[in-house]
Amino acid sequence: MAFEPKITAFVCNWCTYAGADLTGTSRIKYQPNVRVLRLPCTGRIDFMLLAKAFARGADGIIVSGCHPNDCHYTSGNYHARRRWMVYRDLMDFMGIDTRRVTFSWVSAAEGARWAQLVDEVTATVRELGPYEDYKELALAGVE
Amino acid sequence: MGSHAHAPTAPDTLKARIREHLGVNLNHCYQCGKCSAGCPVAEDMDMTSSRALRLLQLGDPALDRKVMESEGIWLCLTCETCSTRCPQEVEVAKVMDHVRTEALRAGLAHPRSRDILAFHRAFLDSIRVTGRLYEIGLVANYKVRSRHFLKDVALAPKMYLRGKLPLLPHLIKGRDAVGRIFAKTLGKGR
Amino acid sequence: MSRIGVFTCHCGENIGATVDCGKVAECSRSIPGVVHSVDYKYMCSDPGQGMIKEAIKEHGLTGVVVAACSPRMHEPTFRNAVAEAGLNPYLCEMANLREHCSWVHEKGEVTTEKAADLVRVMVEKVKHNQPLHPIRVPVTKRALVLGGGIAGIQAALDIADAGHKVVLVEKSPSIGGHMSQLSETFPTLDCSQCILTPRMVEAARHPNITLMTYAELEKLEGFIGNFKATIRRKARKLDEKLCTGCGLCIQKCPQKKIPDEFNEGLGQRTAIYVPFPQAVPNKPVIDTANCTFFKSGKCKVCEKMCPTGAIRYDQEDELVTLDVGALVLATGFKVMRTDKFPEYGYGQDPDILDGLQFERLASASGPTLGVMKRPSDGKEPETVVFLACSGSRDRAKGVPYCSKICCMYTAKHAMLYRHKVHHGKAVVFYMDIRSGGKDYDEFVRRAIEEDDVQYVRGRVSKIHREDGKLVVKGADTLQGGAPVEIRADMVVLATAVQSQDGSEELAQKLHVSYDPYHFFAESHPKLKPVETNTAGIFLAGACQAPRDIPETVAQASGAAAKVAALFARDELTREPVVAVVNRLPAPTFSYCVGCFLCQSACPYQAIEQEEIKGRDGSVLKVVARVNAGLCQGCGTCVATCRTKAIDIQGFSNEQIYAELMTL
Amino acid sequence: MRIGYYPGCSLLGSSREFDESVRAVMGALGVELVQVPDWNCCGASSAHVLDAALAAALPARILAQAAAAGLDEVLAPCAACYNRLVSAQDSIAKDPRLAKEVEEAVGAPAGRVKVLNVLEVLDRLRPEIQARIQAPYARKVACYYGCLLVRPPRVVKFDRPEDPRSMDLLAAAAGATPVEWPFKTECCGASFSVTRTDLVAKLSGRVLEGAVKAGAEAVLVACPMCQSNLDMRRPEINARLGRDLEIPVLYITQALGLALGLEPEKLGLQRHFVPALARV
Repeated sequence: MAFEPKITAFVCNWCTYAGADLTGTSRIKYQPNVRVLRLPCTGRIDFMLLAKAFARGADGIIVSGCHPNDCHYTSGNYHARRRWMVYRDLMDFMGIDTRRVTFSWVSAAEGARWAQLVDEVTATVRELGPYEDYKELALAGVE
Repeated sequence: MGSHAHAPTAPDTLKARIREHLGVNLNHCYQCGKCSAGCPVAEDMDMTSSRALRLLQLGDPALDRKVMESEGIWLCLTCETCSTRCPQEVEVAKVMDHVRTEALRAGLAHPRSRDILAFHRAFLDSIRVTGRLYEIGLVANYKVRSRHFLKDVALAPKMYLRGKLPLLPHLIKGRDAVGRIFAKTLGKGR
Repeated sequence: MSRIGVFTCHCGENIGATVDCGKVAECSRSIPGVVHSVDYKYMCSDPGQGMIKEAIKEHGLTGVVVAACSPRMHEPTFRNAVAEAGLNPYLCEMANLREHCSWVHEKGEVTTEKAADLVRVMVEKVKHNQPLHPIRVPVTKRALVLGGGIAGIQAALDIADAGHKVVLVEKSPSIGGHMSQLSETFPTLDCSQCILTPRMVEAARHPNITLMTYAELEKLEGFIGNFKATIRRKARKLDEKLCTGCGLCIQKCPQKKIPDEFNEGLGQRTAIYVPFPQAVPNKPVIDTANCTFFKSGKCKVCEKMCPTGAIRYDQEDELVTLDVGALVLATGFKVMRTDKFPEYGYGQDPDILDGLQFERLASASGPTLGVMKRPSDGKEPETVVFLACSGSRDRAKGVPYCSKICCMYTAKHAMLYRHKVHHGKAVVFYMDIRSGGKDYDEFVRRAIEEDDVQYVRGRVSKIHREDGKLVVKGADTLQGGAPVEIRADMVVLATAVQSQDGSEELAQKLHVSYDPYHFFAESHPKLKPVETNTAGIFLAGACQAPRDIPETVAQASGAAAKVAALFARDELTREPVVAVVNRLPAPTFSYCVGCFLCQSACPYQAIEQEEIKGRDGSVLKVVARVNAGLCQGCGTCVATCRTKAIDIQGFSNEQIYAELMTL
Repeated sequence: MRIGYYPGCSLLGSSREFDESVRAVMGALGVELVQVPDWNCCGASSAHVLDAALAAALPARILAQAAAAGLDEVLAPCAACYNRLVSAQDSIAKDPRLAKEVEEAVGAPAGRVKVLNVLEVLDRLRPEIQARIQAPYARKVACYYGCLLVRPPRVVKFDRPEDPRSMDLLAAAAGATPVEWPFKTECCGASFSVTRTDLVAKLSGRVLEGAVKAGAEAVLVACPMCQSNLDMRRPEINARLGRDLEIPVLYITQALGLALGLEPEKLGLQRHFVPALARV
């Protein structure tokens, strides 16, 4: 059975989740590999959860919310962007393959863009293959 | 937000081939007539660009034939005014170019296009042989093909006196390279 | 041990077509904690909701998962049903099998498997849901209407008539908007001023309406029922109470050559001016950019002339803050200028006008007092060409949409011209006539049949000046695209309706979403046309999309009805999705260590400091506390908190963690 | 400044004066022109009527030759050659199938060479021109761009497709007064000069009449096809209009050359049919 990457997506309710809803109402088809977790805002995402998602066997992660300046809560996405810049370097330092994590903005009007984002990430991760070596990383910490 | 389009255009029509080769979707044309309005030679055309696009977008081989047999498509100056001003960004000039090449290949070119084709073929003959245009060769070849032997006869001496008529052609070194280009493209007669 | 019911919906064919709902229901039955799992064709229908209610009672369910459409669609519906069965509504969650699965993936094993996954995620979340109760918040019963055109006036009047206070804010010196610039209106040809001015006066006099003209919204804080708006009242440079509107200053002002915005640049005005005779309020404003005094310190003629000494050169802008419960956006539209048309001469030729400019020419209060005189030399135009779809339905010009009102006002313009110049020739270049309103098409037919307006189906490719005439190069597609060349004296472009300048910045100030053309986005195109995604902010008129006057007035009344409904309750219930700082018995009292990082992260300043005192009154510890009234539930604080002392109801760490662990 | 130079076939024959004036002006402004080695004809308006691949392959060989000679910029004064070169680059970039076919035919990839028209190059030199003006070309001129210099805008991306400005600015720099007139980019009849001279007479006649009506004393051009239709076909134009237009038609480089004080013969002015220096 060909390798089908598992993608976990942390999305904000007001923009990207609504955008994904629009992808649905527009009947735009995209890869079924993604599982979406709805949060009030990207500001709500605790980036430690990304490591836990890899631990649970995710091969790729998407974090997406409102475009800068469009956040329903004014500044939630700014906090997320700042945390992302720091956390990406930390993940790099820890040896996590940051090519597997995509941080993006998808607005409530960008149904087509959500489909394109999912397809692109799925294709990239499929190329990178299953994320086996995360387990050594995790176990290395344990011994 | 309708569901996915299912019925692809019938393959053996100009509309489908234009879609495939030029990436131009004739469905975009909503017949506003702006291309015909701006076309410098529209008043002389039996088939204006907007009417041609209408017949082509219906995807019917009989109508394709009507367009290819028209005289109008041969009057096109390829001045790109139509493509420049089209509100739907249809590349009308490119479409007309393609229609002409297919009309030629299908042997449907209008009789009144004979002179125009004679000129273009004479032009290309000159390049294929020497690599560059040899104007005297072009005019002579054109006269033989078009039978208009007396055309611009009075002009030749005036041109020569003004040093605008070099007598000898200029043969470039890469003549065979140019010959190969002709063989690999025009020669294929697709 | 939790007793969870899973209810899988076919949604007719929408889910059933690509997801095997029976299989999903069957797989869900085996999830630990699930005691009841069924599927049904229409879960949101009465019988569907009935099934859920019975199941709750029969099986004593402690949690419900409805696997159907997006929670943004029917979460309230199912939570109400669950509440009616006696279970706390916040113990009900939805799995999005439609928009996020059945509609976007092909039929097959993988899609059904994904649907089952989505249900499992929600079941694990529900196990960690807590019973919650809506938060009660007071409602400030005053509305703020932005924009003083017909939309804003109508909304303000309706809200005021419903007995509530309204503040009507208008950017220009007078209310009236574009409608006050129109000559006559289709399809009845009644004079625009005659039907508008009474409404303007009514709005000015209404006891419940406070008028703030020459003012703009500076900032908006808070949320539905509890907004705080900061309005910048630009300095008029005169004291409105003293000014009687006598107009002496305007007559005597030496600066007389300033292009008049109200007349779209066709007329001229003085530096101290009133936009138009019937302006409301009829109080002038000093245009400091063109006033000699403000440019060179001399003049002061208006101060000398003013009988009541109302001129205040040193007057400054004033910031006013208002507590309001709701907002109606009625900021209107603008028309594309003629300089956006390279092929028609980049707007350089004075006799090529846009629709609004022609309105001013035709208007009795216009620069030519309604007499048809062309701007270049004042001569009466013998031949006038009108171009419908100028800039609209034009992908190359970035405006692919239809501006909806131009077919009607172009027919009106042609008709007005023919009525004023009996021997004149009117030609309209069009593509399709869109006249779908009541008596609309009859109106256009009248222009064609009775007033001999010549309609030519085709767009114009170029207009250029030659021998004093405007040569219009068009085509007639009904003659197979034959070129049509008309030598005209004047040309009117029915240019595209576009969003108002600065609408993007305003939308960002209000956190209201907008479309690619910067028109404000409605909450739902079919079912919520007058609401935005931001609760408490409503829409009226052309700021949402090109729209004619009847629809604008109808939408304004719709928005006003929404505001009145909101103000009908003294208290507002709000979703209990708010943050809570945990509390523990002594001696730790809370995991919160008082670093207050959360306080700086909170965009709503909803986090306060609370001193925990011992019996002797000494302060043992200072911890964070959330003001549930202000908190909007974004959760930024939760991710900021290092000791996990603060969490958010409905999206708690436990719930998110549980969801993640099922993937 | 050193720049590649692609004269094109007509600049060696019927439009020699354009080549002479370009060389003279560029020489006077200190620009070294390096001819593209062993260049071939670009196919002009005949190639693309008969075959799209040929129409792209001929320019592709020119670009390959230029790249091989290490030229990263090439001046193509003739508007038709300029248009063919830029369009070929554009269609090769956009259509991978055509690109492969062309590369196979030419035997080398089309070079990443930037193609410039004469107005672009002169525009860069405007300060030097203004500094070296000796005899301002003090006439009212109608700048005629023709259709190939500015169209199609999404491919050529030069100046404005309607009412362009660059030649007007150059004419002003040379001391002339450019007039506002409506036919700057209206087609002159292009390649129909031989086969449908009647059409050329009509279209070029309309252009010249527009220039005269706008009060111009000379028409400035930057395209050999336009120049020959407006100048060489003047008898046919006058016959159709029923009156004799004497207005001269000069290349922008000739007007600039005069303003820089270069002699008329060096600019090939004597080669015109309508006397170039006549005062109208």
